[in-house]
Amino acid sequence: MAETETAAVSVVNGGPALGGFSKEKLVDLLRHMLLYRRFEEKAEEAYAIGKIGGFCHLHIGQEAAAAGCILPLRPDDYVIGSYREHTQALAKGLSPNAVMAELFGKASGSSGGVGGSMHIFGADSRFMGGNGIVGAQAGLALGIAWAIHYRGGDQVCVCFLGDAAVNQGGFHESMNMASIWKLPVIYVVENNAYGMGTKFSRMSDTEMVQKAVSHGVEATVIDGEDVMATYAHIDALVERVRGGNGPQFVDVECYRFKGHSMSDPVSGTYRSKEEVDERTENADPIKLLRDRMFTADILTREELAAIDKEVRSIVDAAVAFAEAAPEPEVDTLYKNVYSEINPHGRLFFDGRGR
Amino acid sequence: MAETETAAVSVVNGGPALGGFSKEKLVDLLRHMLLYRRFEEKAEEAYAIGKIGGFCHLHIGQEAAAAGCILPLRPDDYVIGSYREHTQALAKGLSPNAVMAELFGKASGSSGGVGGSMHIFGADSRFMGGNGIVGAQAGLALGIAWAIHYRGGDQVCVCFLGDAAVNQGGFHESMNMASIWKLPVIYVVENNAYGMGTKFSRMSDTEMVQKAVSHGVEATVIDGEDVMATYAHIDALVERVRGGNGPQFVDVECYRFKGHSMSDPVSGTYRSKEEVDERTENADPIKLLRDRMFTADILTREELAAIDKEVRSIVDAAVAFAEAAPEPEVDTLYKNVYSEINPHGRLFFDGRGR
Amino acid sequence: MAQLTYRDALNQALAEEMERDGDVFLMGEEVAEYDGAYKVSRGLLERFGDKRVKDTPISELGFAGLGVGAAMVGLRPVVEFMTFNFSFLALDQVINSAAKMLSMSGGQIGIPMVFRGPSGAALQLGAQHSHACETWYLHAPGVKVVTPSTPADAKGLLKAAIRDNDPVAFMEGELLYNVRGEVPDDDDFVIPLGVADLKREGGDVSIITHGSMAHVALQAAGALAKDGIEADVLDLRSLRPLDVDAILATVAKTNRAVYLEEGWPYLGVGAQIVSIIMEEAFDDLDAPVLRVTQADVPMPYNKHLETWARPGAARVVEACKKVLYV
Amino acid sequence: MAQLTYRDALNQALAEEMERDGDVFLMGEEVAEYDGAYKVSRGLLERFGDKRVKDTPISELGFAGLGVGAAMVGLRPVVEFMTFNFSFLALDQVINSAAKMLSMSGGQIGIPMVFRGPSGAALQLGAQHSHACETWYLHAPGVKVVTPSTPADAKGLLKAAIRDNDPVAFMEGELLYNVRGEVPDDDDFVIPLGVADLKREGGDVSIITHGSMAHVALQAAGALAKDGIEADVLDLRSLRPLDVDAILATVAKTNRAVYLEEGWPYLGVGAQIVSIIMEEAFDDLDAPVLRVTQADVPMPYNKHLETWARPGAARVVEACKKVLYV
Ligand SMILES: Cc1ncc(C[n+]2csc(CCOP(=O)(O)OP(=O)(O)O)c2C)c(N)n1
Ligand SMILES: Cc1ncc(C[n+]2csc(CCOP(=O)(O)OP(=O)(O)O)c2C)c(N)n1
Ligand SMILES: [Mg+2]
Ligand SMILES: [Mg+2]
Repeated sequence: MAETETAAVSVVNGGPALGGFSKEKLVDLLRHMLLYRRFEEKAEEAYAIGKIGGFCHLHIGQEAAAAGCILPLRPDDYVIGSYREHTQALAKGLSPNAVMAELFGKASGSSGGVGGSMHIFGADSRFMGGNGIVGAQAGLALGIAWAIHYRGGDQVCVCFLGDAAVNQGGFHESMNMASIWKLPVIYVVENNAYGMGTKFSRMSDTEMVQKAVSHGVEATVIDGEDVMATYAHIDALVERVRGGNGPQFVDVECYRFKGHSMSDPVSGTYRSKEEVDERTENADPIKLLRDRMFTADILTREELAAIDKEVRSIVDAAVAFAEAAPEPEVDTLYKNVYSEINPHGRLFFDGRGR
Repeated sequence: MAETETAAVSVVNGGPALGGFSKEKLVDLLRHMLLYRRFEEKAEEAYAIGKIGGFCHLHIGQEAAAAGCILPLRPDDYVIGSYREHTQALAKGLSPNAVMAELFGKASGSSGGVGGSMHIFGADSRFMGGNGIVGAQAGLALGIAWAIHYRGGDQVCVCFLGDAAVNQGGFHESMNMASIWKLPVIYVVENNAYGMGTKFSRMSDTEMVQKAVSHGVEATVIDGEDVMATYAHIDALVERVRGGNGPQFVDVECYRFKGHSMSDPVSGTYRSKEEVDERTENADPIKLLRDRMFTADILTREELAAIDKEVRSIVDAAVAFAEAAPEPEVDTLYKNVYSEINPHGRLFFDGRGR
Repeated sequence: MAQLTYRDALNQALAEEMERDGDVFLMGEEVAEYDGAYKVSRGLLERFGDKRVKDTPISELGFAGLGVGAAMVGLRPVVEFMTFNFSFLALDQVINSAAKMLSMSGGQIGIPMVFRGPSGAALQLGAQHSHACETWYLHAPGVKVVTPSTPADAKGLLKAAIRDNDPVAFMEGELLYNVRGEVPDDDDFVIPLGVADLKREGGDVSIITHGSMAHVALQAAGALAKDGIEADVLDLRSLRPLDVDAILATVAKTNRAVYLEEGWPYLGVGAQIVSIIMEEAFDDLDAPVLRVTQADVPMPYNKHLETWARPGAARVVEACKKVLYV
Repeated sequence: MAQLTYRDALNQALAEEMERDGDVFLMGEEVAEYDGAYKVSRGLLERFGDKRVKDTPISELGFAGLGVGAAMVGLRPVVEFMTFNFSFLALDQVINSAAKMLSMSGGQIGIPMVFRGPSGAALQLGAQHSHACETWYLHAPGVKVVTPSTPADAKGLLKAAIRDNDPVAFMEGELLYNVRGEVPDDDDFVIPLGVADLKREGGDVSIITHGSMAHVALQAAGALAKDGIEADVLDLRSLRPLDVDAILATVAKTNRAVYLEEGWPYLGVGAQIVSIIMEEAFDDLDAPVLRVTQADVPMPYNKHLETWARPGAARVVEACKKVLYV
């Protein structure tokens, strides 16, 4: 099995800048990542002034994972994620308006304001949600992939997880079943090195790819700050998986620039200011792509400014939309607990007149 | 990691007959396995005439796993198992009387007749029970090993599991924690090839040792029909584990000669009569040891007959004891739900006068 | 009308619904090649193939999650727990995913699936294999819970559960599989969820129950009749949706009620029924509503203790006489 | 008496019991280096070292099992669930192992351990992070359940729970950690489990409650007083063991009761309390006992909907007036 393993695990490096990417494509990747960045910055502001409540987990610093792992997909492919899923939802096609309105808890939000930051859903875009239970999406993704297989489709399901989710037993059950039934699921672990305040290496003696391979799932590691490398790698994997070759696991190495959630300090507790500053300086996927494009002379400062202006206006519009959107009505609460109110019998027992 | 892996996985073969084993030791192993065999045969009879009820999972054919993995232990080491645990309990020092009486549901049973076949416990012998939930003992064994580590002891905890338990997520969580904290647990998988009617290979694309190694747990495979090989192998592992070198995983390959439980046919459904007959003929650990001892001229037919006579009388006595033993009293039920009845407040709500 | 066992009635319901709708599939441990641990799925593998009847590893959390995920994209999974005792391992996917999905997605994603298998004690299976699991599935809104007591109910309710667009926990009686009874042949024989069944009519006292205890209630009613006491036996059949009207009707008629269930008393189903009667029929009561349940202890292995711990007909008779002050 | 927050009271209880007994250890996610997600274990790692204050991976089933196993051989684990919402993943080890061990081992092996953490809704955490989990821990015999509402209760009850020789689910109020109150300094300040606390005395109506809702009950009682209605506020504090005498006493005094709880109605704690009152105090009642609970829906994220869904003081006042027929 040592063979299987070495065969399966391979590190994919960045590859030559611009290799295979047209300018349009690169601009598109840059625009996407900038949109995600500005979106999350706005969310942070809105949270600070109480427009957004509850837990709010920002994706700042990890934009390349969302762009690189989702933009290669077809509209009919599926994506499911954790509670750190705002940008993945945008990448899969939800409108910034709908996502921002959801964060604001408004009726026009993607989940009608009832889901919140951790529960962004977009059935039409096949974004199957934010999940608040670490690892739960691995079970759900397995089912989505099973359904694809059951119907003989050629779609794939990309399942985003955090590095700490690798230690959940349910994740292993999911990988084992995906492997024995050759299901079209790609487990994307956004390995930002920490689960809350805990470094992955404190909670595992081995590399996570080994754990995937041990179930028969092919596993690779990719530099998740390099959007081009990530995109190219996932693009290739998706084709393999579409071909019915079974599941894939990808350790996407990245870094969380902000705290775990709004209540967690950026640095000073479990990671030093130096560490965070160093990463923010050297591992910013947006800067990395921008600079590559500058050096290759396929992006001017003016173009960049224009793109940034464009995405900022999109995000400003989203905030304005969210502000203006109506609050949800109380009876939506009861409308969506059960999809049908059976003609007989009582379903609700709170004596609140239902 | 390919290195770690090949380093960790190694197949241990039978080794030269009698190699390192004194005649006394061999006779002792033989006597033990014969006792287990006769004990289970009696249990089977008693079940057939309704003296034993519920689920009853026999260990016939797997005696070498119990003898080989438990007899090398010290009295202060711990063993925990599944619901197929009668013989492991005997091996760890419970009296045949107490175990048989438990199967009969009598007050003199190891659990006072309240536990039954799946819940044999012997705290004094440090046999920590039978567990009816597949894989649950992996979590409990982790805690026992944690306690040993916490107290700085040099005991080990041997955790018996079935092959199908390897697919339980909780088992992976247990192995990961045992690995990162270097806990003194030895996971013994009695790999009898089937979980009920399901062959392990149908539910895993990889060898189970790979799954253990992927968490950093050293893993080995052993011929579990060869009691000498098994004993020698476990004996060596126990010393390693006592030394604080962390957990071990052993795939003990064996075969279940009887049905999964009394209600499951021996053959004809998920395994052929030919297969069962072949294994029963060629993989019987008792026959294997006996024949080796015959060929090596350290056992005569007379000696064997004497040993068999002796263990049969022990088992007959156990049945007589169980028959004669009293039924438990109703109030033991309430005595053992909580270890202390708090001086204040009500604990039981059945209105049955408590 | 055919005479069928409860097992075969379930088997027919599965086969008919799978025939009717290609999105319905059955998944669980030993459901395919082994025909099911209790043989409920006998013959389905041959008939529908190994995509629609699927054996799983022993990974309850994982395959429960698989079912929920498949339902999210429109399949209609029937996930079998070999017994509900093992479903504690899967409860997170039931409570946090299945029960919440429609609500937290703002109505976008429903979960049309069934979790089914035996629940409750069989014979001498001991502490870990004898749970009546209703309470764990009832407390959180979002799941429906059904507990058939007869072959006809088993068939009609399972068909309704499979056609239902919400998650349904369908709890079968481990001791009922061999029970025989009349079952309509009609392929469209569906019993709507939320309709209780008055299994015996009598005006003196109401024995309200669900699941396998309906049989015990009928025994008790028979015994009471010998003493000239006529009991209503109301089998709720479905606990959510719950036929509150039927409960209030029998209480209004008899003014005296006993709730009988297989499980434990502390937050057993009866507690909820009592509190509904308290709130909505207080003035109808001539006596407090009493409850008959399992003894409040883990189920013992010993046969006599187990029998003692179960809620038997004698205890029901006693409770009925108590509320009748006789 | 010192003024302490609920958080610091818990921290003191942990520190004192760990000081007192070397077998007590704390384990869970982020409890050590991070001082606990809610900072309840602040400073304990430095003080007791990394064997006695242990961070775990996100493996709830695994480390809950670890706790039970360690307790089987005599340690006294305090296992923290970051919140009880995540404990559904671990429930099998609670129900099938911890709750059953003493019984199925025939009294040989007890489980002296505490499962603790916040339970119930905080603010806008949405459907999956807002469960009041009492019911799932109460139905099966073998576990004790404690729900402190004040800093003093938090300290006294946690010390009692740690010293108790049975498994105790200790459910803290996620919104109570910053609440301040008087706490006796005494190292041996222990509040025995099973003793309710009459937090306000008044003879007209009884508001019975537990956990964080005790504060809402007191608000409601204050509002009622303005209308000349004096309410008893009985905080049960411990749900198993349950102070039934205190419940019966307040009902005997006021003849009217309302049960207030944070969680859902279907088989919420109130259902059991109502059925106990029905059985044991029926003749004391001048009105049906009413219940005030969370709306019977998954907790919504939207602030206004969440507020609406919670059981607020206004609803309690309304229920009290209803049972008083005013
Ligand atoms: C089952 C479960 N346990 C604990 C938590 C609390 N929690 C939320 S996020 C988190 C850390 C997860 O880290 P990781 O998986 O690396 O994802 P990241 O936050 O880094 O994206 C924890 C412990 C939870 N939500 N679910
Ligand atoms: C969690 C759980 N799921 C299902 C079962 C039902 N069950 C009992 S034994 C068994 C098969 C286990 O096979 P294996 O682990 O190989 O052990 P063996 O019986 O072969 O010794 C199953 C599915 C159970 N007891 N617990
Ligand atoms: Mg992380
Ligand atoms: Mg096996």
